[in-house]
Amino acid sequence: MTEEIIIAGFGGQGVLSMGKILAYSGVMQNKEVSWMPSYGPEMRGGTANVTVIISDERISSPILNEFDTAIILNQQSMDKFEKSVKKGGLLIYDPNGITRKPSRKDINIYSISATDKAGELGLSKIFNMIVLGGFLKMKPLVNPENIHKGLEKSLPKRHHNLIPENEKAIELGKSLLTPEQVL
Amino acid sequence: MTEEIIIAGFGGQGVLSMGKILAYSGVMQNKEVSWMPSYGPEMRGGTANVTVIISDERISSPILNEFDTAIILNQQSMDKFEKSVKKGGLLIYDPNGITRKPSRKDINIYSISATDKAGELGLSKIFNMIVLGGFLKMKPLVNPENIHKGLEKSLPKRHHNLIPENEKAIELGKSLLTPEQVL
Amino acid sequence: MGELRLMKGNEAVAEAAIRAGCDGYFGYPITPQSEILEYLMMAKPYETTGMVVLQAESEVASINMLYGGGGTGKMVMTSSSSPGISLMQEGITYMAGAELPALLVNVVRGGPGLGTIQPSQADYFQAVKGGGHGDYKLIVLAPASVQEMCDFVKLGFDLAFKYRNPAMILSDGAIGQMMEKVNLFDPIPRRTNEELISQCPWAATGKKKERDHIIITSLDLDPAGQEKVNLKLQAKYKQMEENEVRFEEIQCDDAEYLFVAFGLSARICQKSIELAREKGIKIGLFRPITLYPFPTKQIAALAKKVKGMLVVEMNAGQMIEDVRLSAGNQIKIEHYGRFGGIIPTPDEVVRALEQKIIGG
Amino acid sequence: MGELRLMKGNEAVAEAAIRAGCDGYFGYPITPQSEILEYLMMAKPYETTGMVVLQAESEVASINMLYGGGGTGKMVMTSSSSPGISLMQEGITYMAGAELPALLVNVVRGGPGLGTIQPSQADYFQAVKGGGHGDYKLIVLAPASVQEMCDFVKLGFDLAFKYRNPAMILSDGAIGQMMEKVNLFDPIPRRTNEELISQCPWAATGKKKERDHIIITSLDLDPAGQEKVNLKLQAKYKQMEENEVRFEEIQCDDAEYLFVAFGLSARICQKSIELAREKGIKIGLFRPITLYPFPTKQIAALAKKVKGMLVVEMNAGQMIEDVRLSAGNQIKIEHYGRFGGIIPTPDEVVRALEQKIIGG
Amino acid sequence: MEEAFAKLDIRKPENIVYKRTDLLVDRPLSYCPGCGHGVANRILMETIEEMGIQDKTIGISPVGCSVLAYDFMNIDMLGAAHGRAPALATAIKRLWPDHFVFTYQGDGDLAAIGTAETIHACNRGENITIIFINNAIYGMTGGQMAPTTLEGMRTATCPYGRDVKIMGNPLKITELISQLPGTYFVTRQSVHTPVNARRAKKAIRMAMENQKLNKGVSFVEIVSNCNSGWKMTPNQANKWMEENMFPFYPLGDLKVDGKLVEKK
Amino acid sequence: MEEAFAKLDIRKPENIVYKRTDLLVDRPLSYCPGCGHGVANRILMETIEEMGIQDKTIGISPVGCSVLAYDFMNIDMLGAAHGRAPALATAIKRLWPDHFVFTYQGDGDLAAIGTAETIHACNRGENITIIFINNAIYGMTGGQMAPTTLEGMRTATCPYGRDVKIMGNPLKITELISQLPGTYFVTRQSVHTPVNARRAKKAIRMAMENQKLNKGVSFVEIVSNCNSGWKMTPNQANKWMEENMFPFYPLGDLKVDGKLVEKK
Amino acid sequence: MAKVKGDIVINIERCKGCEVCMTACPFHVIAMAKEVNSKGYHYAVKVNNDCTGCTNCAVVCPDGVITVYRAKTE
Amino acid sequence: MAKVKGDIVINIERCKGCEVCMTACPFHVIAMAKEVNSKGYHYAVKVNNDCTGCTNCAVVCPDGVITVYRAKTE
Ligand SMILES: Cc1ncc(C[n+]2csc(CCOP(=O)(O)OP(=O)(O)O)c2C)c(N)n1
Ligand SMILES: Cc1ncc(C[n+]2csc(CCOP(=O)(O)OP(=O)(O)O)c2C)c(N)n1
Ligand code: SF4
Ligand code: SF4
Ligand code: SF4
Ligand code: SF4
Ligand code: SF4
Ligand code: SF4
Ligand SMILES: [Mg+2]
Ligand SMILES: [Mg+2]
Repeated sequence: MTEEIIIAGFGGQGVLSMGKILAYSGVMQNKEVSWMPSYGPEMRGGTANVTVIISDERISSPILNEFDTAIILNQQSMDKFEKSVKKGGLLIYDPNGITRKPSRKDINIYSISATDKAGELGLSKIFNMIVLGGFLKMKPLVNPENIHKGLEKSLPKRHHNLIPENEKAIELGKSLLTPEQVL
Repeated sequence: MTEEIIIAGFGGQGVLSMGKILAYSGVMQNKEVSWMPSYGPEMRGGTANVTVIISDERISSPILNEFDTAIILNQQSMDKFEKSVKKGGLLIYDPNGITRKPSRKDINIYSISATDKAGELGLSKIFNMIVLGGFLKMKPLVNPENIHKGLEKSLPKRHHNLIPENEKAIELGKSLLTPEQVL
Repeated sequence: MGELRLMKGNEAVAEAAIRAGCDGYFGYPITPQSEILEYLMMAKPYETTGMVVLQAESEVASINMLYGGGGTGKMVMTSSSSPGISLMQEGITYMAGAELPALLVNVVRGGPGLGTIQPSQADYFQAVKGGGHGDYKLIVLAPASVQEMCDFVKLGFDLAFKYRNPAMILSDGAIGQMMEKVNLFDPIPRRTNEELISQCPWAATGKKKERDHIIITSLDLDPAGQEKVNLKLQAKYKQMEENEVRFEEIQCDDAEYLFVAFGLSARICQKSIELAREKGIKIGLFRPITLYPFPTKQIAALAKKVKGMLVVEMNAGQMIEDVRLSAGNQIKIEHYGRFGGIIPTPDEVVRALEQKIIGG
Repeated sequence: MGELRLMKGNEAVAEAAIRAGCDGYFGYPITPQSEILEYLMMAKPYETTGMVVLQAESEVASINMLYGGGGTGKMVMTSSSSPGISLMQEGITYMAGAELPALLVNVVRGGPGLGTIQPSQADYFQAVKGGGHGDYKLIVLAPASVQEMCDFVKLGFDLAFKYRNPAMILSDGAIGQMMEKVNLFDPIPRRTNEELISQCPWAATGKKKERDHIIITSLDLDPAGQEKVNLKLQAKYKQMEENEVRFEEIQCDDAEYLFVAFGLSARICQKSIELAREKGIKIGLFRPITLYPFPTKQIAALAKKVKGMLVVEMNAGQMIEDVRLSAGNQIKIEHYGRFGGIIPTPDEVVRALEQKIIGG
Repeated sequence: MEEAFAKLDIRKPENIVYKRTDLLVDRPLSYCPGCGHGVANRILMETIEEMGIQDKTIGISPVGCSVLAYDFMNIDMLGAAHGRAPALATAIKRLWPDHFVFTYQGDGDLAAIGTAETIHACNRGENITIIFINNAIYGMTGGQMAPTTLEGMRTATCPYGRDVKIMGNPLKITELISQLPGTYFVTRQSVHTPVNARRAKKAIRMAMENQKLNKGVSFVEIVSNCNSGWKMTPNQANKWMEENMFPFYPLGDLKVDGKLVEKK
Repeated sequence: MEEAFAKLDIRKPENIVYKRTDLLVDRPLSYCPGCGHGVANRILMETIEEMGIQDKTIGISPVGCSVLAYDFMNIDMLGAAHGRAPALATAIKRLWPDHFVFTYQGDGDLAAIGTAETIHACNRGENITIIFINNAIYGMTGGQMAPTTLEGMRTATCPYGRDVKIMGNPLKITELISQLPGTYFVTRQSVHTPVNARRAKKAIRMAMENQKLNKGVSFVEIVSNCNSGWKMTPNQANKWMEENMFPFYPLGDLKVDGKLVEKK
Repeated sequence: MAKVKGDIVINIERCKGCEVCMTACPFHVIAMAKEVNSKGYHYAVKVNNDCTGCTNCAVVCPDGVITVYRAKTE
Repeated sequence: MAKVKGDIVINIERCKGCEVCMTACPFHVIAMAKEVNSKGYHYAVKVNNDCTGCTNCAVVCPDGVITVYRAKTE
């Protein structure tokens, strides 16, 4: 099993940490993982993206030109990464701020209204966990126990009290996921 | 015609400037010349030597391992350069300070007591011109007129009044040269 | 045994330094490697192992601090990225000339000049041919994973002390910034001063009665002496060439073609192999791990077996010279490069293979 | 026309700079090239041509003064010797990246490190492969006589401005210190600011109404932009390789063997040819004058005609890599080197030829 | 909401009393929201515009957050290597003596890696203007300790606060260079309030006027916030700056007309 | 001639009151006749001998005429790159905190190319001793202008005399670094007369003692002759030094026990 | 009596919502919008007509996005 | 009355003839030899017996070639 994922959005959306929690959970589940962020000035107020690979085998390239899954959180990222999803792959997006919906016919497309929901519930800090939940619903690569451990490892100790909330957000995300095109 | 010369002695003996006057005279006589000094810390109170080449043709290497003529002004230089004279070549030395006379049998050897004579006449500043005279007697590569021009070019203007004295020293040197071994 | 963590390459370097028993880190911030100093400052090893960590006033100061520390036998390191490493060239050749051990980490970014902060491999020449003046060599290790970022710190120190020669980890911004699983080796205690003195009798540690005073220098005003120094260095380099070549061969057994690539490029080529083999192209990867000493013999041997090699580098063609010098000109050897911070994708590498080697 | 003088190589560089219409010299003393700055300070060209002469606080400052001057279109130069040039590497790659013209003179001494002050050719790699980071090239001229020390100042400036690229004269302590006859070219007046502005529209000279403001930089934070910069540089280098290769062939017509040597080594080899030909060995000399761009094609052609080549260098084997890359591995190509300030003598070169190429 | 108050009829060209100078290129600045660099860039350009010397000015931007200043300032500019701006300025001014030359540098650039170039350009009395943005941190590279970082202040490379025993004291480079005979005008300003910004602009004007008169180095320090690096909002940062930076780096002139200003 | 006066019977080991220290290696020094470097080398070694710290001292020689000091000083030493001795010393002292570390540097080394390293080591208050030989010239390379060359003084690179308008003012680096909180003891001495040499030695002793007490930088400037570079005999040079150097570089302590000495 | 009246225009697309102008305005003319611009910043807005055209806000705006008008009115 | 008497020994092979000691001696004990040593220097010599062993000469000798003796004599 190898799952190659791109997560892309605005700098402030917690893209990198979502990838990190996913990657750490993978480690806990005894998988090989790689987490490759975009870095540098493009991050200052701009977009951010991270490639996460989770695999049973040694990972070859941490840098990829196509992905099993793309998690897309703003329009720029949609423009950039929709085309990079493998045929038959998965695209999950948050419709908030999306002006042009995905148009590919050869991939599975799901939307998740995480921004709206998070705003509603005053949970914007863990908006990214809702999205992660949506992804995990489709690709249950790691089990809840290891996600818990992953959260423990990736959050600083002083934030460990927030783990239950994070887990709840993940569960919420699972329920929010809406199929738009299923092949 | 190509004449390859090494002049070697103590730092203070005017070795480099003797070479320079010779070289400049060569230029005046429309010859190709090269003047290659030893430089650097070995000069600080130590020995100095210069390779002068005067030729009718383009000069190949400015650095040589054997010479047509060696002009030797102290014992260290004798030890170093006696062996570098070409078979049948010329060695001129000032016996002052020489503890071991040249012993080669296959070269022409002349001595010139320039130090003593210069001391006698209070001319130690132009001791090196006496030696040059000795050399020019054996190898009249440049004519007096061009030596005059060479002196003009190589001495700073404020010392041009000393040129006649220098020329006299050269003439003196010619008369001081003493054959020790002529093949 | 060991400890498993998910870490950035830069963090792995810092943690490995502490665990390797490093005595001192001296460095100056520069993207994309500032996390190394930041991690160390956060970890405060001076309160645990006693390791000194100092932010220097510049890269020139950093490398000369290394010269000082290395000259006293201490296990010292610095890290920087391309422009900072260029500033260190005088210090580096001094250290090589004085035969001092130290570890340098270059997390390469796109050049030339200020360039860009994205990853690059364009400092190969500088690292292996000598960016400084004179005839000298660095031991150059090219990690391709975060695990190797960790492991090569220890290996780099080992080789640096074995040969009394500066060693360099030639990494890049991507490997520095990416996170992977790392199995951290168990901490090795820092040597005591007594251990150091007995292990490094050449080091300036204060003159003891029973021995002559020690002089650390790269100067010999007498050229004959300086030539001897050089001959000694050349003999040492020959030793390294015989004993320290490291490389990795992936799917070379049945290969008709080869990728030759180091570091991040080698990782990308692994994916390209998957893609190419799906197309039925029998291709393998030869990855030099030590860029100096270069795996010359191994490449020469492979050149007799394969039809062509594509050298993939994130530069305009640097390692390819060493590949060609090793392989001779009997088979086709071409270069595929992206530069200035652009990373080639696995599929474009396959296309380049088809165009330049198989088709061409 | 011209003026005949007996001069040191260093003095010839200084005098040629004034005559070439150089606008500014910025440098720091170091043996064996301090005469360049000293000559200029004695000549006071600031009172005649208006040329600026400044002793900088360091080589790092010097090269960055060149960056400033070059960036405004002025004809600027510096000189130093090996350790000083190592310190300039960051500045050099910045200038190459920003495409600035300037002339650098390296009067090479023995390395590595502080080394010795005697002549050497061990900075070949640094000069031609890039001592600084990133993919860039300097135009590198290797004079073999005092006359060329003079002439290459003008040539260096011409090429530097033609290609907007730093040019380097790679000389050595012997050529810097020795005196030969020089035919000095007639002085060329310094360009007026108006001439400069019209000839160098790319230079930062103060924003005029009719044009955009000008930016001199080697930075592009966007890697795609930085890759474009690199592609442009590579295209320029290709141009240089096609148009600017310079070399000298001596007695190559009937040669069965060749010396390949540059600078001082080439002069020594000329004498060695005399000695070898006396022994009946048919040998010639190929002398690369531009070390970059390297005369690759010419050597490849000669490799088809001769039985072997001895590359003679005052280093441990540097240019030989470019010779081998040019000639391939069909004929015997060996290296003879002395280092650390030692100059090979003509007769030992002949012996090396007999042992390594003819006998070997 | 805006609309409710937007309809005043005085919005006519003849009533404009403040407008972005044309010497700032019409594009967004790359600085973080509320960063003092933006104001400093602007008042410098305003000064050059007011003096009418755009065509005779050559600027030098450093490596630091203002690395892209050359993109914003509508004059001919060079981007220097980290710390070396004064060396560039030295050469340029000597080669173009009737041009105006300024450097614009951060505290890491000017007081760490560039110390030698700063001191020697000042000591030679190069006839240039140095604008020195002291935000007590390396903004560009993510907030590491600078030579001017205050004692106890936290940065990425002194996460537990600057410990002067290990890291040395904050360096008062401006006081130092004011001791050199080559400096003619040395002042410390800020740009975080209207009053201060106006004063800073006057100082820059004086610094540029001095060049006309061949007076040597004019050095304008601007104590500024790096709200990103300090991890505060811009207004918090400005307040923190007043409370913590100004006591250590007091505002005011240090040297005027070549004479040190007596400390009260 | 010697013999006539040589036969006094007090030439016995027990009557020796002055003898070359064993901490100078038994070989000729490479300095020119009459050069102050020789005295400075010797009194430094005498101090280390008297303190009994040979086995705990690590010295750093620069690039300059004293580049070979490591050949003469019978202690463990490192030859630094030009200007970088303070960087070496910083690392060595931090890695060997109970050792004594000194640098020995010329004016070109310390005040030109090494300015940044000097200022920052002093500012960090590294617990080291810096011996600074100010001979107002680059002796080693053949007598070029140094940062400390006096106005009007001739050198190989200012053959018509230092013109401060072009070349800047002589740099009083010692005054500068005395301003830094990291320096604890800063003094200016000379070694050209017995009195001065003895005083200079005391200063060096104090500088080394300060290390024991962890006081930060002790900085001993020695104004010295470079008779070769100045093109004078040694005695002429010493006289010229008194007449020309001392007025500009006045002897005496600048900072004692961390406090600036008031100027009279 | 002639009264001085001021007005400002904010280039809201260029505003980065730093709030520095808000602090600087002596007459509380400026507040921050609830809405964000296309860069995601809560931009500055004019919230009353008390502006005197003193230019304080413009002088401290790091992004130079405020234009100030002033006129005498009756 | 006890009188202090001094004496010096100069390592003439190491002397570089700089004359600094000569200037420093309050009792004119030192002069320069006409002869040169093997390095070519006119070395320092003792020319009278007035030495008090004050060590001045030794203290300023750059080459550290002077040894000084001192003893009380009657
Ligand atoms: C030789 C070199 N070293 C380090 C860097 C990395 N670097 C870029 S900016 C900077 C410091 C910026 O701080 P400062 O000068 O204070 O400017 P600010 O960003 O705070 O305005 C550093 C260390 C570099 N580009 N080049
Ligand atoms: C990087 C570098 N630049 C220049 C030199 C040449 N150099 C050697 S010593 C020296 C200056 C010596 O002057 P100073 O420090 O005053 O010492 P002094 O000889 O006067 O005692 C210089 C410029 C060098 N060795 N390395
Ligand atoms: S990082 Fe700091 S200095 Fe840089 S732009 Fe942001 S606030 Fe300004
Ligand atoms: S050159 Fe000057 S400083 Fe150097 S040893 Fe000679 S007198 Fe002393
Ligand atoms: S011009 Fe003055 S009164 Fe008007 S909004 Fe700005 S600060 Fe307020
Ligand atoms: S100061 Fe400028 S950028 Fe900041 S909120 Fe006000 S208008 Fe916007
Ligand atoms: S010890 Fe004193 S009295 Fe004796 S020779 Fe020396 S200086 Fe003169
Ligand atoms: S001071 Fe020393 S070296 Fe100089 S003359 Fe006297 S004994 Fe000789
Ligand atoms: Mg800053
Ligand atoms: Mg000096």
